[in-house]
Amino acid sequence: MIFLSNYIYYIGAFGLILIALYILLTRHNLIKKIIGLSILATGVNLLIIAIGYIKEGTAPIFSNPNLNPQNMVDPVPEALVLTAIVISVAVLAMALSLAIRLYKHYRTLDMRKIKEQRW
Amino acid sequence: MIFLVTLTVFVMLACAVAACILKDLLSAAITAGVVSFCAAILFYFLQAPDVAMAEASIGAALVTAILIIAIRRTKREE
Amino acid sequence: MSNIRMRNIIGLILLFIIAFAVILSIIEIPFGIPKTTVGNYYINNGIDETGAVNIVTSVVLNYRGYDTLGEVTILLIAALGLGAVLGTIKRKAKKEITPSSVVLSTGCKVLFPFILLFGSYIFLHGHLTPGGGFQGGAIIASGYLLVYLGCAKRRINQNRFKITESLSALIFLIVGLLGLVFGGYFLLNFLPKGIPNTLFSAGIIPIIYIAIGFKVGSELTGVIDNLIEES
Amino acid sequence: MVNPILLIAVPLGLAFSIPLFGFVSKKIVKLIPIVGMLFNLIASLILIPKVLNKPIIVKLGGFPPPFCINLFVGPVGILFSCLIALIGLLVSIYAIRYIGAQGKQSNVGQEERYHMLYLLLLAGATGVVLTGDIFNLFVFYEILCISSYALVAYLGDKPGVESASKYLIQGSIGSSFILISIAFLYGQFGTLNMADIAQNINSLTSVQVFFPLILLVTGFGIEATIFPLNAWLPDAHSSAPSTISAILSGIAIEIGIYAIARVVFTLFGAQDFFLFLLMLGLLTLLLGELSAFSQNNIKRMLAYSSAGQMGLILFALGVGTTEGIAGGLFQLITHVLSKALLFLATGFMIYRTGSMEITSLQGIGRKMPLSSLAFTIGAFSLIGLPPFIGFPSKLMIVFSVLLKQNVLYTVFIVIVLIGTVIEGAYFFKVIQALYFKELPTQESSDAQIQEAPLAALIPMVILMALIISIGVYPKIMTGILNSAASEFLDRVAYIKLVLK
Repeated sequence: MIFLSNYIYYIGAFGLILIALYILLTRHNLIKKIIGLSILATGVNLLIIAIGYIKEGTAPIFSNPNLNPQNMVDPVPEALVLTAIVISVAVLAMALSLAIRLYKHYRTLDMRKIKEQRW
Repeated sequence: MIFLVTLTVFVMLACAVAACILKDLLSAAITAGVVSFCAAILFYFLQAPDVAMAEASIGAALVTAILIIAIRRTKREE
Repeated sequence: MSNIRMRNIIGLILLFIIAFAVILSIIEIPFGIPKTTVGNYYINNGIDETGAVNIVTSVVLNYRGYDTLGEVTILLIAALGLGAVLGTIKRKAKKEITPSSVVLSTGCKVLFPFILLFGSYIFLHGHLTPGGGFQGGAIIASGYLLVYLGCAKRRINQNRFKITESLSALIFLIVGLLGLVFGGYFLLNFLPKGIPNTLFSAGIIPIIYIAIGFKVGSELTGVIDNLIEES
Repeated sequence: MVNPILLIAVPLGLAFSIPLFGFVSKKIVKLIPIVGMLFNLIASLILIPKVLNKPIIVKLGGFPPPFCINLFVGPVGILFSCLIALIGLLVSIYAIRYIGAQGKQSNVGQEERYHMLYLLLLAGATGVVLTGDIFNLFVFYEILCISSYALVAYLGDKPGVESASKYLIQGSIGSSFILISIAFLYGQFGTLNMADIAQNINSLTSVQVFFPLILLVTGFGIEATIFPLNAWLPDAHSSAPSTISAILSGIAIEIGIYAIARVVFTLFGAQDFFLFLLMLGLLTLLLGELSAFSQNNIKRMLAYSSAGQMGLILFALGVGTTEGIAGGLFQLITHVLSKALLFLATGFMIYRTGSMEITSLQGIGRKMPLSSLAFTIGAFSLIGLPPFIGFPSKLMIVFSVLLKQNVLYTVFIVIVLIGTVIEGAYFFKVIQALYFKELPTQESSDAQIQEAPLAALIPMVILMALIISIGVYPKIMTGILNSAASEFLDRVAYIKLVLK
């Protein structure tokens, strides 16, 4: 139980990162790869937030003045993750537009079959 | 509390595995959306409400939507 | 077939190496105990220095506002790149669109202003409550998505959105440059901070968040519009 | 006195306002990148003497350094920002005619988008080299990467979209690695300021340092085209429009090298890592040059040659002495100027003949004398022949290695020279085709092949002049190169300057 309460978030984040990397390495469909990228970004974000967490902490918002500043979770990882989420959605939108264009040209999204360019 | 967190994490990992295995891209996109949504819940548990909102509105809703639009304009099977 | 099997196995081996590496380095970062970081400084001095009650907002827009400028730029690049890649596809002649039922289209039209209102609330109160320009903008964009799905005929005016995009980005930049003019630092919070926990407080933060809200909303709507077009 | 933040703010602001200018007049849009880069070039040149005297620390938001993002405008930063502005300016002058010529697209907004993305790419590159914060470096690096994905696919044709999607997948995995590494660093030190991290990095064991370092080098290595990570390079560089190839080859991959150097030298101060860097460089050099040798497509040949040159620069950085790093940076300047010139020269050749095969360029030396001369000078300079800029830079690398007085290093330098010989072989193959082969006579399109327009020739002439003048008088660079090298090596001074 103590193990779980200490490591469950890390396990979740690493699980996502590893599954996403597995998708990216072994699947050939471009849309599948893009889904992998989305999961990868989620995993990394979860990892960053988990690093900044404090047990029994509160969100870093002084909604009432009685909150104890010593007990607040770290705001910096949250700021970083906000940035990272927006970056990942930008990359995904870009990748999906490329996928649509690629399908228009080749009528397939299998990256093994799309290899006009070699050597 | 720890039980809830563990449950969410395992649902999230199961959905990620499903997104890896499923041949139907539409289902894979939906499961990826569930992964994002579970992550949003975890962010809430981790006392990061700002990030939870961003992940739910951007990661779970918009990304899934544009994935589905893109799948509709290409091919549904892998 | 064996080729694919080989690839999977190589992938797994690579994954194990990465996992091993990552676990070795993370094991030293304990979970859930307070660490002495710059975060403590922000929590202790955030309200005095920026006037925002939501410390995350003060970090995003004031201490690390320069990152946010880059982030806004990235979203602009994605919208532009999407337009550049898809823009050269020839538009097909209008396809027959099955009109949606009255209940659906009316429901969408009724809900749409409320979604916009909710989005604006989120980015106006970014310095007081969780949320901010990005979340609010995304909610606004999802409102437009609803209209796209519900009432098939509605289309946005591309030019108006383009102007909104560039104007709001310029406002962000100009507010930053005004700080340079008045105080010698880019993105300096030069306006009066006001009383914390009221709507009109935190100096430049609400202004920037409004600009970001408009920008993110219009950009994500533009992305959806470009993707959904002619399909 | 110019505030260095303007080097980033002005291009960004101009890029944001391009759609507004577009409503006024379509003609102005082309000139805006020129205005932005001209400003950047002049401002950087003004800043040089001041920066050489003492690096400028810019605090953003007006908070003391570890708590805010700070810009560190040192000799390295100002050197890179000058190069970026120079190449950006010349290529945007070239693009006035070239992008119009490429345009068969129906959409009016397309050209506007090109100029915006182009300007944002350059702003991102400038942001990367000036920042002193690791996460900010990541954000601007992403600006650079995402705009290059978009620009590679800009024409929307088959090869462009294909290579852009491969580039995007690989680049995004690299970015995630960088982000994971930043998460570790933040977890360990609770700060993102590079000087602050550098100050505390010695408190970690080597195992803990190793993995963040490897993840960072892998992530940036994808952009810097280190050997096992450069599969995207030839496709992306050859299928983009020539102006974009020039920018990608001349700026984007150099930014990858800069990031690796910054991480290895300043952030980690990893002395033991230098030899590894050197080996990677040698491997990249040999494989790049060998692959370039076997190409028939001229743009792919130039792309592989870029990989080889990056290997050489990495090799020189891996030597780890002041002379070595200065030589590496000098070689980097050589590569930026020469490779930009080569891509610009081939741009209109390919456009006029309609083919990228080397055989179809036969005899063009008579039809397009100035472009061919530009190609020849660029090639000679990359090979390292006097009196061009490549000669002193390669000489500097060789001397720095010989100063080590180590048998192992002497073997390395022999390998580098073998690489140079291969380089010479394939460039001479092209030059021979340009001048000493007859044009295939049955072609009816003879009349169409004519010299590139004036707007395209001006940048080439300026680049040729720079290549020759620095080659004749290399002393002009010694001051800035030496202080740049000592900025990389002297971590204590860096930390002191930022944290006071």
